[in-house]
Amino acid sequence: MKKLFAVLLAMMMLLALTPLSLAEENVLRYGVDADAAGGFDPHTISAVASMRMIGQMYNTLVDVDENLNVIPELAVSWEQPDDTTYIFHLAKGVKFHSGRTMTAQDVKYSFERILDPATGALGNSSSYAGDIDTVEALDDETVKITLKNINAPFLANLSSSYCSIVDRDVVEKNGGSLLLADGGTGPYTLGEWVPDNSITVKAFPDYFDEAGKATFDAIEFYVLTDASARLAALRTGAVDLIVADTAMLDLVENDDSIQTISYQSRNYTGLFLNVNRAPFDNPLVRQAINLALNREEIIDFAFNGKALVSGFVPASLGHWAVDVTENEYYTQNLEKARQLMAEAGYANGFETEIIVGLLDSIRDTGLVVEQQLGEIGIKVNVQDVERGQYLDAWNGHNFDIMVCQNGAGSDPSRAVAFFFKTGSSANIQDYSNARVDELCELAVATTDTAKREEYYKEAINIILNDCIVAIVASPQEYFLASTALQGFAPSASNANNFSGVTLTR
Amino acid sequence: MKRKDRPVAGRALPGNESILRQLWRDPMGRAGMIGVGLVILMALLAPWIARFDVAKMNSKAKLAAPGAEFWFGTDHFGRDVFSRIVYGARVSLEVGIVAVGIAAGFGYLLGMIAGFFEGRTETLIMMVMDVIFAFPSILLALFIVSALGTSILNTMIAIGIVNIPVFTRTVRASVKTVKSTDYIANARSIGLKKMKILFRHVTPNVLAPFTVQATLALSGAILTEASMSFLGLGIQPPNPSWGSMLSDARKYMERAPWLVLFPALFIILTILSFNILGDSLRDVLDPKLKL
Amino acid sequence: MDHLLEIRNLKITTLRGKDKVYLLDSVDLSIRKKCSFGVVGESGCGKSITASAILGLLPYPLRVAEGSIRFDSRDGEKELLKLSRKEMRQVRGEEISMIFQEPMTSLDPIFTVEMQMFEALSFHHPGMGKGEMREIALEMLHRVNIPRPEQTLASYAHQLSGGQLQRIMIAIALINNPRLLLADEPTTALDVTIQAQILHLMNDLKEQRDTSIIMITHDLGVIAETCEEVAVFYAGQIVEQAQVVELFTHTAHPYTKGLLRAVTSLGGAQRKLYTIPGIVPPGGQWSRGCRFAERCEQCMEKCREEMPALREIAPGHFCRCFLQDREVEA
Amino acid sequence: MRDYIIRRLLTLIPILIGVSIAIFVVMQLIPGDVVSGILGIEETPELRAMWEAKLGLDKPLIQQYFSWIGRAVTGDFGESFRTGAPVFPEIMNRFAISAELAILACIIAWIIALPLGILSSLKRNSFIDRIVRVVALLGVSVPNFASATLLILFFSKAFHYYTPVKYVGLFENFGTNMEIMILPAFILGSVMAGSVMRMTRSSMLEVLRQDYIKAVRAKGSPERVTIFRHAFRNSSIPIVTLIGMQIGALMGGTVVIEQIFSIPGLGQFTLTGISQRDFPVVQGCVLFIAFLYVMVNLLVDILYTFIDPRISYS
Repeated sequence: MKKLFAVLLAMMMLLALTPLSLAEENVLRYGVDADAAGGFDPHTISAVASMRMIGQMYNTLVDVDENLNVIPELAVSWEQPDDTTYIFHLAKGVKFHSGRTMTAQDVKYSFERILDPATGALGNSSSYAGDIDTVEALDDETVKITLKNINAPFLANLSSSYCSIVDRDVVEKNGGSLLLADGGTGPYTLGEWVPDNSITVKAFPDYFDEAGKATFDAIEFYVLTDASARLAALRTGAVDLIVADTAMLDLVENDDSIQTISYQSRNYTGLFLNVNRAPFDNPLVRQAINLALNREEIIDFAFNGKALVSGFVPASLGHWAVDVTENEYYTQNLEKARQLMAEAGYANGFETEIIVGLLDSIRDTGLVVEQQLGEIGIKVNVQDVERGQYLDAWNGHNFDIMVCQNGAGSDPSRAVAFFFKTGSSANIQDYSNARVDELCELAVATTDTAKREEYYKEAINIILNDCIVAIVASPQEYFLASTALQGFAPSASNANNFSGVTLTR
Repeated sequence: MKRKDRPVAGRALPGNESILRQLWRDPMGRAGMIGVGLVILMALLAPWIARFDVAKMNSKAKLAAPGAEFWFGTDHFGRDVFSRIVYGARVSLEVGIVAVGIAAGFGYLLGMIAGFFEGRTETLIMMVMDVIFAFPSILLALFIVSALGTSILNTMIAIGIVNIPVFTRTVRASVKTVKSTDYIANARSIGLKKMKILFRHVTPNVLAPFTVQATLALSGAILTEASMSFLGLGIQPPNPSWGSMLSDARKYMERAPWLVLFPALFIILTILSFNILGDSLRDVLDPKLKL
Repeated sequence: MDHLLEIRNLKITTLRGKDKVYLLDSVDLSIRKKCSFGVVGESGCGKSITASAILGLLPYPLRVAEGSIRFDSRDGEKELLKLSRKEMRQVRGEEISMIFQEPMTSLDPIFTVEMQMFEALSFHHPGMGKGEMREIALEMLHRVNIPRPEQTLASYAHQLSGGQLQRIMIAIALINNPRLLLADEPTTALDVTIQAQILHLMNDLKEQRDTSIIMITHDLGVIAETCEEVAVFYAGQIVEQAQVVELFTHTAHPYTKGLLRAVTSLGGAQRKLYTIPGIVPPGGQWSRGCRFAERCEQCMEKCREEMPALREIAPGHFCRCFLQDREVEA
Repeated sequence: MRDYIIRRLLTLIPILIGVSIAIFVVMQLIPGDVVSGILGIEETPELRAMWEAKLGLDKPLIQQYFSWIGRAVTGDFGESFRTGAPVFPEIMNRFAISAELAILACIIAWIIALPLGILSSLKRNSFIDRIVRVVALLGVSVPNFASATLLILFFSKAFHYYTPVKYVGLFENFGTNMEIMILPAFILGSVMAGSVMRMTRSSMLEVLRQDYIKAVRAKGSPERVTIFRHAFRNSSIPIVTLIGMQIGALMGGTVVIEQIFSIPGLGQFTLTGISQRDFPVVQGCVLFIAFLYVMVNLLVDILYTFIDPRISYS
């Protein structure tokens, strides 16, 4: 046994010494935490893990920069004759990966595909392209889109990959599905997908935009679900870049060959209370819960300190955000919390269940919350559930308290209306406040940004003071990379933006 | 000169010596007994042994190394690993014992029925057992937990179901052996009910393989629970089980090796003890292996 | 050397837990050349392990604790207990062979008879060709009265009857013309009619080949049929030893008397069944007095206190009993 | 023999039907479905209805089952709900990988376990025996995800080594493929070695006390011949049986290891199928594993006839 092990060790060492031929090529090897789920159809895939590749393969008409400004992508410019009409001028010489030149007809087809119920496209909602009435190709390079009603964030929403422009021929050749096909215009084309192991995208030489052209011959995404395996792979040079877990940041602090890259996400983690169930229908209880939380402590434990105290419109949404630290319920005040509990008739507390799942930070948040709510007499049973059960609780609105991590999107129409407007599909609390609904409608019906900000801020404050959620933090996202990697500047708008990124080996 | 009329099977046969004493005499058996005893004792006395609340977090002592205050160090919540190990013994043993209990109970019943009725009933039962056995145990357990929902009870049920076939097979084999022996025929000719005879004779006969099987299945259950924790379907937090502690510790393995070391050590020791005990028990209970 | 085999002060122990327990206690035996020597006793008395000890085949955890076993081999006298493994292997099968109680389990079930007979030859004659081995094997099968030797060679154990198997075992045992054959209850597992055939066969072969036999049995009938001299074992000791005729005519030890009463005649006609009450006390639970005392109908005070010695009560007749002392004294 | 094989194959049919019904029922009982997985938080009643219609989930359950099994009997296991890719070819791809891993693990387990098991049975209750037994148990008692993570950390820190991240098939590049597989196989093998060793030991002990072993020795057989030709071959039946029984466990035991080492095997495919509620994938995988189990055990039973002349099927 010992001998065998020795032989094995010797073998491994020998292998370690032989340089991998791969490293000679200009390939970015990227260790990711999850495999692409389902495939790469930009219109029907919601999995974050698949978006990493979709982002390289497809383009949208417009993009949004870090400061939430809409910038050109496939459309070089656009005009808005009236509040419901958009005219886009497309870039010239845009080629699909099939080699065919993209025309206005393809844009028209893409939106028709999104709007066709048979596609089951995720963009077929007013958060994205759902409000489109007609799409007309005025000529080969001009597209006119008319909306059914005013939708202020429409332009920004077009930057979502759900609104990608796709190649009609490829769709039709593949029986209407792009899951395993590539009908994009992006800088990289879909290479090989070895499920549960790796996905390769290859440089597309005819990319229309010189600046955004592929800088690598290929990007290879390696599925390394285990965080420590990812780190080991990076350290040994098996990969150049990994999705990092905050727990491993300390370990590479003194490692000269590894750099840490991060950005502030537009996600937030927090507690969603079921406002239609006792005792959470009592505002006093909800206030008490908010006051019982020590958000800094949760950030310390569940995010290793790498998150900002946040509301449901995180600071990364810029001017839309409300400074929550000023909110009276954001500072822990156990005394007041207990007093509110007593006032609500729960001097001796109560027992409740909290559903967690999907992510370590969600689970850990639940565990810390269990401790903190214990301080005001609420006995919390943490239910760590499997993905399917979690989604069931979400879709069935069936929970007492649920810890969620949601994306706030790039506009409050997502951050506020999508989650809190009466009847919205993501309003899992079945929260209903007439004024909030009204404000949301007002804000979407005007394109005046100042007005919209005013409406949304009022709605945000109503929700905050109603205490229907107890949002904790907006996490920072981390990457670890070999120092050879240069120019990688991820942002909340585009976390996997590899344009201009190089490796200097 | 008094003639003593004694039955042929004398009193002082070494085989009739108390099983525990025989186990104790074998050094391996003794080691196993001590190990198992310690773990059980630890589980029973957990509230007195544990030094801190297992769920109590301490932001000032995150990932503290083992020392005077925290004997086995702390985890990323600043929770005392020693106390969690002690309470973890409870959860891990509970999972093991209840799961094996479920498996043994159903296995006994199904084995009895299969062995007793033969024919179609038997074929059906054994086919179901084959199907369960054919299915990779971790996947099957995951399947069951997915269907029933995650909870400690469901974990036990899942691990229990996975282990039923082994017990069913053991019992069925014993029933068949007993059925073929003469004394069943004799007893039947006296007019005793068939089922009653079977229960009376099979039970002592299966006891030996059953006990051995149970000790082995128990360690298997502890391991399965650990693997399920790894795949995210284990014990509900904040209850510590050794498996879930080990699984949670992976991220911190490098920075806080004690988080891996201690749960692993206790799992190893427990499984080692149960297996050694099971092996020795087999040697003691199985007369064939004796001289 | 006068004798073919001389066992002196042989003690065999086993382990019970950590304790050493004696199974055989100071046994002396001398086997003359060309003699069939019977060893008789109930199961557990130590007769079988004596045979195993001679061949160095004591199963774990049994050990020879003390004593000597000297054997007059073809190339001179050998102390069997001091032989190296290799030397012992040359003795086994070549100079001393053994046959066992259960013919059904004595052949390896997964090999043909042929292969197992060839094996016995090739272990001692490595260069022997297949043809020659086959000739010898067929000849041996013929000698042990196997009806269709050719066909039998190709058979597996499970295809043959107990009687046939025991004949084959005898053929294998004698294939190298050993000087001594240890027969451990060779007929116990067989039908009564077959038993007689096998015993006759063994007698015949002994005569033909000048092989000595140690016949181990619990059946005095078998002894009467086949042996010239006999030793009676009880609880790891010899309690009586004599020429067969002497033993049957002047039975001295109460245990031997009991055995005689219990015997069923070889013809198969059973008289009223007699059994000696109780069982042989196992090793480690022997009293310091006479080991038969517990079951003896003539037990005296002294018997429980003191161990009687094995004394020569008539020329060549040894007995371990205080009753004999009294008779001698009287 | 031929009749026996045919009879055994016929028993497959009710087993497979039973399994498929069980899987179907369980998939209905499991909370969450494939649609909620696809849509995530974007789910709306309209989108859900759309996807249910698209995947045929809006039809009555009985009809869903029969339309699936109707295709299955023609060898068509349908397409994955998630990717739309045909399930069967994917199962075969994955199986080849898992089988390679399992076979390597078996070989490693045997290399470790058989000699140790034999040694331990020969030196029964000696110091060596005890050491061997404890070492064998060590392999069994460490959860393999823990030993895998530990080994990865150890190799990366001590030798700056990580197994190749890109999976390469056995026939594409033998060397690299072996390099990918050897560490996972070693971990799996060391776990298996424990039970194989125990079985070898007890089976050898059982055979060693048989009369024929004594008889062989009494013939003057060298130890080598006694042990390998006679004792080991006779003990191999329970060992071979164990291998047959372990095949199911092995196919599933690879799940954890496959995940940690990113090996695209059958275990991971099934696991992903379960977590995505991808019914055709789960159904296909489970049926395949059940089929495999029955076939391997049939093979084992046939193998018996070569080891033991007493066993024959007619």
